[in-house]
Amino acid sequence: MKARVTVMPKKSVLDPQGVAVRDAIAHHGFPQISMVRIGKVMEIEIDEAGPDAEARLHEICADLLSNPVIEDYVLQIEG
Amino acid sequence: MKARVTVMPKKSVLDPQGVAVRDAIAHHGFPQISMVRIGKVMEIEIDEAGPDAEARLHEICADLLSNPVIEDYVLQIEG
Amino acid sequence: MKAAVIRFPGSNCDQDCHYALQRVFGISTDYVWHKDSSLKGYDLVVLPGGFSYGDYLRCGAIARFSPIMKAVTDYANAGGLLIGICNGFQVLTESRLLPGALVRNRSLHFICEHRFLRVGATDNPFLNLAQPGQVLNIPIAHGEGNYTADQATLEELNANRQILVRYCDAKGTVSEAANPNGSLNNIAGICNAGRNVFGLMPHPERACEARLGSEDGNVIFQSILKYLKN
Amino acid sequence: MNTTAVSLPQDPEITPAVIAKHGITPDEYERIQKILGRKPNFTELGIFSVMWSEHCSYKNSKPELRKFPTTGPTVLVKAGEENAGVIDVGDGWGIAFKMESHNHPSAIEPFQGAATGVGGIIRDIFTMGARPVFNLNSLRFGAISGDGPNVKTNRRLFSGVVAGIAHYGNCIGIPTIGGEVYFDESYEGNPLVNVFCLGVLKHEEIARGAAKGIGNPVFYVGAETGRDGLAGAAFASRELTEESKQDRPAVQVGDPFKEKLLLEACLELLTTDAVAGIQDMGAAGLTCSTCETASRGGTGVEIDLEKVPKREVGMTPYEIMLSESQERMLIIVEKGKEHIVKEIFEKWDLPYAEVGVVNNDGMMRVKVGAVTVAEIPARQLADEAPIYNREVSPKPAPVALKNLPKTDVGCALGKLLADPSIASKVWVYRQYDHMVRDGTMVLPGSDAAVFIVREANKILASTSDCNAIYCALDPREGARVAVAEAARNLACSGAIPLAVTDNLNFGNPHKPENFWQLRECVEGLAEGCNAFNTPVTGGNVSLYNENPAGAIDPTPTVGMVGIIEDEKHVTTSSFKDAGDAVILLGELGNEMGGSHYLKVLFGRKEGIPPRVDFTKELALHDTLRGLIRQGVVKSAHDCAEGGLAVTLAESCICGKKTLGADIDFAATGLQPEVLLFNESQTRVVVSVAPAHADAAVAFAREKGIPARRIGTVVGGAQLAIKADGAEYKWPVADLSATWYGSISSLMSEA
Ligand SMILES: Nc1ncnc2c1ncn2[C@@H]1O[C@H](COP(=O)(O)OP(=O)(O)O)[C@@H](O)[C@H]1O
Ligand SMILES: [Mg+2]
Repeated sequence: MKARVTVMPKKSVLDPQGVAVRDAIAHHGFPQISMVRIGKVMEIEIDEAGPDAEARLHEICADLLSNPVIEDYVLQIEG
Repeated sequence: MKARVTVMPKKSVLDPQGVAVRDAIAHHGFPQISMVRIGKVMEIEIDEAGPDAEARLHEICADLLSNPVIEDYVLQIEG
Repeated sequence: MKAAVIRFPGSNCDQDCHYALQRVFGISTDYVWHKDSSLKGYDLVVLPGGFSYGDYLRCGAIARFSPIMKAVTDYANAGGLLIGICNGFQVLTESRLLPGALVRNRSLHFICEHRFLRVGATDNPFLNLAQPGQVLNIPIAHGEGNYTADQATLEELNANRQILVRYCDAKGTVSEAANPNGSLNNIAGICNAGRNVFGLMPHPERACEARLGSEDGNVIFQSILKYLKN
Repeated sequence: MNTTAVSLPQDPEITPAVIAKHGITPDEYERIQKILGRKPNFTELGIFSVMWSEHCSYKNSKPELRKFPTTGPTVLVKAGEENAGVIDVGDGWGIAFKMESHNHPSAIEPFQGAATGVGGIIRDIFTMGARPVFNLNSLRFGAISGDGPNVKTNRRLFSGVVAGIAHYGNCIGIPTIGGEVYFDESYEGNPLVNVFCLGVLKHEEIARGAAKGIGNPVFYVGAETGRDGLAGAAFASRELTEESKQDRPAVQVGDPFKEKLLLEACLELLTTDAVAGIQDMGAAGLTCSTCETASRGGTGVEIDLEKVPKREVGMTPYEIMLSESQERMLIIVEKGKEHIVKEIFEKWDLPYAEVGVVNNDGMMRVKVGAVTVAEIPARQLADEAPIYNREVSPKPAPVALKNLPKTDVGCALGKLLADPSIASKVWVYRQYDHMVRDGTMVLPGSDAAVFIVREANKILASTSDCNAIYCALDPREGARVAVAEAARNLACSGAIPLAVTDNLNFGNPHKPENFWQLRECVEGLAEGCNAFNTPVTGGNVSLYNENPAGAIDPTPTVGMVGIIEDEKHVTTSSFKDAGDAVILLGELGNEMGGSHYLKVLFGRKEGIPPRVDFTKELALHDTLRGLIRQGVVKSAHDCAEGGLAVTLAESCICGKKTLGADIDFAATGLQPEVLLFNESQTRVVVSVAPAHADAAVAFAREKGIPARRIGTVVGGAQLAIKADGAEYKWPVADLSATWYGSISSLMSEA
């Protein structure tokens, strides 16, 4: 089984990295870019997934892979 | 216009963060996870994109948002 | 003889480099702002350590697009002496003035401590006063100093004697145990094929006075001085 | 023309429930109405609630803080006058330093909580016009060893806090050169994160946080305002409960890169004549900075929220005024010099905006375009919060130990060295850039950090100390010991103490026992500061540190700064050469109450903690400094947690190379556990070349300090201690592996 977890900073939370990159792109001659937000993406490969794999992945996403205080995650199972 | 750029470490490049996360998940009681690779995802919003926006985004992806020595990127335009 | 220390927003070892060059080695030194575009009249250019542009995205990635970097590239291509320390090394690899890349330390932690370095090639402007195999005690302070390159690049670096310093133990043995960050072949610093551009993660400017624990960084600056005088 | 602030259509109605939710008591609400001569609107209620929170007003602690000595010939700016005090260090140079807590934010989000704590204290320092030169940090967590239910959480908090401090300090380029870390059950769920920053400046460079000059424009500079940390000051002034986690503010995310730019831009601006007043936006953000500058200037300040740079759309005046977004400053600019501000902030690519004006009516007036949304007399808001004299009720005095549990002395030393509170903190400070700015003469790991400030050519030593076990058992004596230990650490490094900053971490002050602890500790600190002639230049009060099991152990952290007159006096705690004589200055001691021996080996926090006699303590420090000036002291290490055995072991292993020692106490008449592990104060272990040993002992005795040669640094592979016919031996390599490796191996466990 393969899974992909995307973790993004919550909308209400400052994303200094995104702001710095937006400014850099603007200096790069592309000032139309109004917003950049930067998150993490994790590609996970699982041997012998087992029936409850998805539920357990959600648990790991919430406990380990994202920080629910400042981030939201999306889990996609890719077969 | 909205775009999403995903930047992943090249398969040939060591991903220390991915290794650490895999080990942490294993300790968390999920040893079946054989591999984790960690990359970045960037959500970009563009005002008044213009006809050559996509081509210019590719340029920025290759020049700035990823380092071709160690990373590959995927650009998705999301309307 | 004149040196320039480039100041990017977020540089934080600029003053330390300036101090070492000007006060310890008596080299007249200017700060050059990242928005400037000329490096005329300099015999040595230093890209200092720090967190240029917050090290956001990748260390050195955004700094590479500062206006001054065009002049830095021209200067280097014309054979000018250029040294990048820590963040400066990262800027050099991002700019492709040096091959390879610097990624997260194997431990994922920032590491600040004194380290031993084994001198490799000395037939270059940066280590001409050192002995091959000499052991230097110079501190490191970085979170992303794990040097990586593909096999072909590594072979080229070796063949051209471009690996100038490697992490080692106190006796000079280059071993896995002496590798602080996971660097390929314990690489701590390399130069370009033209031997005029040197990038290294350790901070020689922090090892110029005995009262701060080590003077082993001096050999680098004195080598540069000797080279420039000839 | 007293206009009245309007209520906005979206404002909630002000009901008793809304008032209570803002932490305002009915009496306080009365007082607000009296000040305004009318009912407050919602924005004004919010403004009062943050300004009158404990965090901003010290309404519970102010009467206590007045007990500190705050004056002295070296004091250039007194505690409380400005954002930080300033002390003269000679040749026209001064130092500004202060400690600040970020306990509650770190409990919620350890990385960002600690990071923004560092950002906040750095702003306090450069607001004074000082260039920040180094940081310290004082940390407390629940247990990270053993099999308690919260060990994993505690490790996560610990590693997150350390990473957050590293992230901010490393990026901004200010070395973190020292601190302390303790682990104790009482901090479970409520870690303490106290951060310290010191900066240097010329006397004439001292900047003031006053809104001076009627008609001067008011500038906002730095990061844009978002909804982060709304009402964080009020949040910090409550207990953390499950419920409070629900309505916690959006977490503030620090941007050290922006702060680095802000720091450089502000210091550059302060070298011009454009600044009439400057104040950082810390707790209570725009609210606090406007009313405090107006109050200090005896003026009024009017701002227009439409002009404030914002990160989010649709922010209400309430949200803008209460936001605690980081990396922002308020600057009162000399009229006609606006262009200088613009030039400098454009150079540094930082947002800036002219948002208001200084006027003469004493009002803090907040407008949105033409509409006034808040109008409050600035002085009353900033300086006339109600002051409470809380009820106190003493805890029972500590009871003397009846019998001392015995153990295998050989193993006990290993267990003590492995205890995370005693073990080397290299796992922590290795993550901090402690060498940037090229001035760290004594790296972390010795008794005090030593830094040479090149600008001023001054060598400073600095330490932070507090043994909270002692404070829990006897708060007054514990606080006295904290000051004595700090001064002793400085003396061991060759320094003369100059001044103190403190961070008072306690539980809910409404509980009389907690308030009694606060009072006792303050009085104890004051006694100590008087004894060592170290005025308190400022600090921070953090109350409401509780978890469901009760309040934390009282933790009055002391940050002390000293000066070293000559480079040659810089001294470290590690043995240097085989053959050197080991000398104990001070008594053998016998006080086991509150010791780590009891806590680490038997899980007992009890007994009467060690007493300190300041006259003797001061005499010891003077003697030690005398010996250091004579040039005979090769190492000096103070005796603290774990007693003589730990002190001796650390001296063997904490240097560049490890060195064994042969120690012989001869006949002491003490039980071996007592001899080796008692924590009596006023003791230092020094090493000197053998030729100097007799003279050093004689010199100390002449000064009335008990002194004896207790052994020799022999090099070799073992530490051997003989006493009363028994002999104990430890391989130095084992001691070293245990001490250096303990925290790192705990932290790499799953
Ligand atoms: N959080 C920390 N950050 C940096 N250095 C630390 C920290 N904690 C402890 N240290 C350093 O470790 C050494 C020992 O600390 P500690 O045992 O508290 O010293 P002491 O008991 O002598 O005050 C000191 O040099 C101290 O500065
Ligand atoms: Mg100690």
